[in-house]
Amino acid sequence: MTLTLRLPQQAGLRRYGQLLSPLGWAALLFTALVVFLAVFAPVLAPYDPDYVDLNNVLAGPGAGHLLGTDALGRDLLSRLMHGGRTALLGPTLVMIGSTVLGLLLGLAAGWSQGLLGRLLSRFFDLLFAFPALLLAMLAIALFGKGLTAPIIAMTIAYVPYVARLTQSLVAAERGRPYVQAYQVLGFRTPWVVLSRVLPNLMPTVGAQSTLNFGYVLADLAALSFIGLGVQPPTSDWGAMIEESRGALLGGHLLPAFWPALVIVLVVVAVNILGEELSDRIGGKLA
Amino acid sequence: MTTAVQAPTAAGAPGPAPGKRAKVRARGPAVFILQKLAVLAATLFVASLAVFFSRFLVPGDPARFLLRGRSPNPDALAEITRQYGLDKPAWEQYLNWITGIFQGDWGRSLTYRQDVTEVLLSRLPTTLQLVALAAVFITVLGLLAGILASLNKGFGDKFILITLTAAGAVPPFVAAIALVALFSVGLGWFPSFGSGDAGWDRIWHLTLPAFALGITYIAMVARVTRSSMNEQLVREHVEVATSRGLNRGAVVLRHVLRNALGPILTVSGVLVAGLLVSSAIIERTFGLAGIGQLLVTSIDRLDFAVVQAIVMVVVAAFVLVNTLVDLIQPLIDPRIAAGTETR
Amino acid sequence: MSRLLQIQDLTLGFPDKAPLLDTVSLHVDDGEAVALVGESGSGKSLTIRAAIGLLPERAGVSGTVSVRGLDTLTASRQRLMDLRRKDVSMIFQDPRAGINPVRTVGDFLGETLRFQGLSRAEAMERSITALEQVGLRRAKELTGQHPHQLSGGMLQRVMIAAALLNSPKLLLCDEPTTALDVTTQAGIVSLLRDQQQARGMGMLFITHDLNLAASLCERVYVLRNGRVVEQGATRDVFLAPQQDYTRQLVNATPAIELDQVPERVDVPGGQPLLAAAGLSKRYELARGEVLTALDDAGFTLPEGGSLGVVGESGSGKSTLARLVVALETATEGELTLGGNRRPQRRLAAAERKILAKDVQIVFQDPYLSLDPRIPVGKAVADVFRLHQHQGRSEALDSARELLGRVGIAEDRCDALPRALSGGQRQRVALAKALAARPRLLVLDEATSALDVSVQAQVLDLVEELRDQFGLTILFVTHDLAVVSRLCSEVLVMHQGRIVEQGPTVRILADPAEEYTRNLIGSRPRPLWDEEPAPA
Amino acid sequence: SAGAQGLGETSDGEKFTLSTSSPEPGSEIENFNWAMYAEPYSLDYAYSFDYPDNTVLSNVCESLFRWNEDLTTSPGLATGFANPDPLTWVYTIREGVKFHDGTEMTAKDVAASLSRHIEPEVGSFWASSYQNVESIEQTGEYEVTVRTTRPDYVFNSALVGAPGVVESAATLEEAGPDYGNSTTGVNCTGPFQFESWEPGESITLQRFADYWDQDLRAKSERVTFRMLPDANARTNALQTGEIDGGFMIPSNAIDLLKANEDAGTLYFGTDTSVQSMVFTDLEGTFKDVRVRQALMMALNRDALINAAEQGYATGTDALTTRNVWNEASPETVDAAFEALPSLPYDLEEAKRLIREAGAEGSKFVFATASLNAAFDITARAIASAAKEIGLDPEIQTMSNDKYTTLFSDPEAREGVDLLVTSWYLSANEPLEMYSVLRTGDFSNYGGWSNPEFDGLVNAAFEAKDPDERAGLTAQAAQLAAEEVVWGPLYESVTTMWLGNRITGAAPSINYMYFPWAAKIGGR
Ligand SMILES: Nc1ncnc2c1ncn2[C@@H]1O[C@H](COP(=O)(O)OP(=O)(O)OP(=O)(O)O)[C@@H](O)[C@H]1O
Ligand SMILES: Nc1ncnc2c1ncn2[C@@H]1O[C@H](COP(=O)(O)OP(=O)(O)OP(=O)(O)O)[C@@H](O)[C@H]1O
Ligand SMILES: [Mg+2]
Ligand SMILES: [Mg+2]
Repeated sequence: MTLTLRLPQQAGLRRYGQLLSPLGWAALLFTALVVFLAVFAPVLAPYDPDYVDLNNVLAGPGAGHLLGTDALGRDLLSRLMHGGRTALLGPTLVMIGSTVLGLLLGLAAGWSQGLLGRLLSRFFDLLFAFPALLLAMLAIALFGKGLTAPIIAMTIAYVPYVARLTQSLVAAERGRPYVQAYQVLGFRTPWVVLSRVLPNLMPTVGAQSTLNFGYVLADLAALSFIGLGVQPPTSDWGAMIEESRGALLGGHLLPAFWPALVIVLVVVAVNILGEELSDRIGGKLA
Repeated sequence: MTTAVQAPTAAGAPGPAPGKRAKVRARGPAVFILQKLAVLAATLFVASLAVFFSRFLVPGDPARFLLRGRSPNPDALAEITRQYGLDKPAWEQYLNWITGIFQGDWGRSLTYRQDVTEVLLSRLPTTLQLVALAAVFITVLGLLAGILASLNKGFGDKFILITLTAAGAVPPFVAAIALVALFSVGLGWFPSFGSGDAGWDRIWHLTLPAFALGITYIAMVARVTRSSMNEQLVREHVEVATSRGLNRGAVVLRHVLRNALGPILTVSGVLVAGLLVSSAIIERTFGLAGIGQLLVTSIDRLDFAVVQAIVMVVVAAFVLVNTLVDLIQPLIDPRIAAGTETR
Repeated sequence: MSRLLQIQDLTLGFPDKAPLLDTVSLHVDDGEAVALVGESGSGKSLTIRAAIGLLPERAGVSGTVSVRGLDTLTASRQRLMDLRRKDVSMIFQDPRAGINPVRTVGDFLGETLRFQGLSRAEAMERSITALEQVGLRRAKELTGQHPHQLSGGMLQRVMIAAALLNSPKLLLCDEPTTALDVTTQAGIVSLLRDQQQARGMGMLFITHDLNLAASLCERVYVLRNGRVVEQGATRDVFLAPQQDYTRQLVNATPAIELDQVPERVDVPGGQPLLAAAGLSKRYELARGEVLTALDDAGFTLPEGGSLGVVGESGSGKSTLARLVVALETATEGELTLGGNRRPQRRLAAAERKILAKDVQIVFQDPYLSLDPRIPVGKAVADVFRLHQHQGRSEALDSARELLGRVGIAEDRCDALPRALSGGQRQRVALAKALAARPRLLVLDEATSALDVSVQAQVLDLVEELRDQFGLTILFVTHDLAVVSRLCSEVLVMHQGRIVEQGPTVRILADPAEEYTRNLIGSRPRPLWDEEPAPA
Repeated sequence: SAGAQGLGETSDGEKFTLSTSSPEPGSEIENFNWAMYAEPYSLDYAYSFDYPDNTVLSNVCESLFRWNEDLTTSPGLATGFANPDPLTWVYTIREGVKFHDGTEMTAKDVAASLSRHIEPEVGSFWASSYQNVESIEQTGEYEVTVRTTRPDYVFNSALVGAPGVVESAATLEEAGPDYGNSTTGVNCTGPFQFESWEPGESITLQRFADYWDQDLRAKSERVTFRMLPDANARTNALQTGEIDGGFMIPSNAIDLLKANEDAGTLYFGTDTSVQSMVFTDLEGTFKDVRVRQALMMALNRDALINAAEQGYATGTDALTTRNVWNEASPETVDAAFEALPSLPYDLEEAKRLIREAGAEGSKFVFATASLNAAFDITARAIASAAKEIGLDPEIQTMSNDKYTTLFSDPEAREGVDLLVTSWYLSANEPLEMYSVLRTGDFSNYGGWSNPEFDGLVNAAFEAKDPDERAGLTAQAAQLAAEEVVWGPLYESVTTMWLGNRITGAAPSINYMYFPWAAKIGGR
């Protein structure tokens, strides 16, 4: 479960654009590496992720298989890389979708403080009442297992996180003298909102979206883990853990450990990034 | 002496001499509560519409949807159509459903051949106990970690923060696997499944699941506590308290923690629904028969009546808890009641 | 006479940075009131906080600070606590920030009494007495109220009552009146003076307002960039400053000089540029109340004239200004600008653009009035492109030229607002407004947030621009001295109503209304000024 | 680590030995807990089709005949039967048997119970066992007569299982549609009676004091079945002793549990299940028998057994296990098994066959579900093997429920070419298996049709002599094997864990229909 960033205390938008801390850089590099490996998995992966080698099951890390093999003799590294494609695709889509929708709705709600704003506010409240994972499960119950339904559902579920933040930022920004100055100077409202106010919000909203990415990743992995999300044989980190749980009994920890580690590390990295962003941009929060 | 006594004002700006006010309708706490309750009812109503009509998003014969995956023998199809009144107009179906709910009738489960109410009621206690215990962990550990981090700047803060970041990133299912491996199979301190008998045995059984369920949220509450406390720590009134010779403990307790409670409470309110949903993952791993596991199996078995009911229950829990939080907030911060501060 | 506070060569700073305080030495004796003046950031607060052992974390300190013989820089926690409980009290700048908003006033007062061993009832009794001593009525009721239910002036009295509870020997005041209205300030100042005299306390009073320091203290220290540049008896320092800096400061401090008021412009037979009749603005508050921010205002402003709007906080000054620039729509009444009647609705984009050529505004807060992300040159150029239909590079050239005229050097044109000082930002804001070539310029407390010396510069600039561009000026302020310098006419507001209007000279010299008199009388007067303040 | 499970060590006997029993219990106990991998949908015998339902129900409800540990049959609630003519079966009902509510069982109850299988509104899952039944009548106080439309010697053997369960007619009447659900429960004659059902959590049975068979009086006052869908949770619970025992130990856990001798004992026993591939569309990619053969040959079954079942299974070329043939003479059985063609692992040959059949790159849809780890592994291995020989499998992973419907709903099978199943026989009659491959049979999923085969099977149904029946069955089996209608992979083994507190039950697939829990007592 998740929360919106709270509003920066003061005129926080003054300071942004500073560089990341060393930890932030490490997080960024790691995330970039994971994304790179996932995107180029078809080229880079040493094996076909679905190639079953029954004579070489549960092999430990070694020359042939860098991270070892699973209960079917499939190469874990290759599966991790291919799994990254599904595991990262969902959160990416959700993040983009919810950010775009949330920004638009939030801008509308924050700017028009009349009836539209109030209605939209209520709408966000309503959406908030549906936790993302629950909405995803409802979607699966309706449309069947797989990635599509939960991704759409989660996009909707995360809209209010972005929208509410945007709304409060816009409402605050709208009252700031510099925005009023634009009005008095006769600039057109859509121009002011889109090309002047929006960019000022982007860093803070971006920080929230980055945090959302981590939550969605974990949620989708959980869905796959309980067998409602990505269906085997498609490799996916959550599904890999589920598939490899059996091997845990035999003392083979690695097949489940690697994907778990990757999930944790990616979520940590993304959280660090999100937090640094919000720290540096949105005033001291953490 | 010019301004000995002024009429109390509610404006937030420092030193306001008020403009003229008219038509001051006194609005007591009753109005506040009623207003919140009205919002609660409205939200629940719209949520029920969303939940009910979501089924209509699926194209095709609704009876077939409800039977999806099963052989559509005409008898069953007819039975379903009759039982769910699918031949009636949509609004009438909704009315039947919603009036049924008010009478405690959530429909009939296709897989359990039982009333949904019965199925639900038999599982709800386990989940509620699990969530309650998790909530205790979250409150105690989350607050503790947050307070410690906030009061120990430097290494202590860094250490706790890093631990929290890592803990917060561990998905509940991974935590569950690791906890069982270590504490039940490895060390044998806790049972690995089931909810045990009522009383201490129950708590003992639910400890690991509750912890696995709570770990992400512990981190979250700790972070909010920390940042909320940090925000208060630099406030001038804290400095004032210190300058008046209050000791550290009194300052932290009376002026920092007390003032930091608002955001913590807000976060906690949001967490409840999350806990209910995440329990789906935990219950399965620990073999607990709660509504979370019921939700997953019902999705698996395409038992939509049960899914609908559980979704409604979770949403209602969320809205209810958050209304409660809203109602408590003014007690924590009187400015909210005055309408000068909103959350 | 004993030495209460002795600061000797106090140097404070962070490693690898220029020191924030540099060998500051000062002392306060029993029963004397000492002022510490200086501009924003000069280190006044740091100095006074050091006296009770409140130092920034991780700061490097040297020198000694002793309060009644106890070195607060090295004292143990327990000793410091004892000192704070018994001997020293401090009053902070913003009472609303200084009193915990979620606890009652009684709680705030009583919390230090409780560990003196008093029972709840006794503590309550003492609190009530203390509140009465600082001139608050209905004290008993007050103890049950929360800070947000009290006005700023009342809160500052509560704060003072709290500070006096333990009968301190030394009272430290950090700009206790800055957040208050002039009239309220006058009350607080006299209260402080009375209490200090009556109790024979030593007092160290921080302020950036020289007039205020003069009205309260016998001795003064002038601080600049963390150094004491001048000290001595208040009268000597202010009337015959030895240092350039002090002289500058004294000169920049606005004073009402009736012979300096600008001439009234007469437009023979012409239409006034701005005319308001029966103008009202009401706000519906969230709780169903209706707040009348502006009530039946009527006035005219001729082309080339300058009108000052003065009044207490919340009196509706900004509301009026915002109505004039069409940021708000009047609830009632007529507003005519340049012969055009303002429609009673939100303006369309095209109308707004036309209006922009008639009227522009500069706001109070220099930190918020510029877009943080846009370089200042571009910000001004954007206006040129919109209103003068200039091309990109042409507009940029115009912007450079205009910025040069308001005193922003060419090389600062690519700077972001955050790289500029407050004064510079207000200059940019002025330039932005002027780029639209308006006839009327509204300044809403445009100089209130600036230091006196900077304020003086900006006021000079406004005067200069008025003459250069032939601007008509509507100047909103709470400072009568500023009005007297800039405006030929003045309009006094109180609780949304215009209580008095007319030529500045007449109103300042011979106010007709009680309220105006009160306002003028509230201005601090130096101790050495014989004339008693009108009550 | 993994090298230890190389090819050298194949299944036979070395890895496990079959037991027929566990040590006799030394004492009676209060209760014991038994692990279930899933919750029964219902305890109504008409719907108890799957392992979980029958594991519980076999202790509460008894059938007309008993299925013994060695898979032989002996009298149960019927003391005997007569077959006066090929179409008539007369059952003599045991006297003095009490239902759990104290009422006495009569022929009326038997007739009412059996009749439910032919009532369409009930929709019994066992209707196919009654496909030839014309009427069920009470013909005496303790006599029931069943008439069939044609000779059916398989019908009788089915009565050891759910098709032969007897429930009180009064209870059936009273409970109506709620019969067998978690609140109503059942009222039968077994050594245990229904006590409570916490949905999702547990089912508790209580010893029935008035049980008719003193030899099988329950040695435990109670037994609680605990639902633990999660294989790891189940294994953990067995290891920690929170659960005393269970059947169907996850293959991953076998080595672990076997080694943990302090916690209990793992038994291997006789099973009738064969893991097979089912070609559900014989018109598409698998139209050509060479493609089917090729897929079989592309599979390294020994390696598969090691990976999927940790070696605890035996490769086979037959669709039935030997033990269900036990009514026939050993010679007949030997001959039957020897005649079956075998399709050994040979990738090159498999590829050649595919080329020959011109099926390279040919697509097919392979439906699977995540039933358990072994099943997953088998499915992935088949898909990978198919890919290797040039076929193009598209895997459709379904929910377990949906997967189950594939076996009952032709519409659900639309577009599916291949699936895998673990097919168990619930009677010692191999014909039960081959009968489903007849033209038009409900479970003839691929729609295979071979008149010669149909003739053989139908003749076998009408053959009264078991050996003669076996001979005919063997001929049919050979035909089906040559055509690779189904692709047999391996025989499973029944696994049973008894924690160190309890003993007595026998590791045998007969637990599906035999009151096994009654034998369990303290060690
Ligand atoms: N805790 C701190 N950490 C770092 N710098 C500080 C800290 N407190 C004050 N400063 C810096 O020290 C300088 C002096 O600050 P100080 O608050 O004493 O100024 P001041 O004279 O009170 O100004 P003002 O009139 O605005 O209150 C400023 O430049 C300020 O930024
Ligand atoms: N948007 C608004 N909604 C409700 N009330 C408002 C709004 N704007 C101003 N007010 C109220 O109207 C009154 C007059 O406000 P205004 O800002 O005009 O005062 P002011 O004279 O400019 O005070 P200050 O000197 O503090 O700037 C105040 O009581 C204020 O709280
Ligand atoms: Mg200061
Ligand atoms: Mg104002």
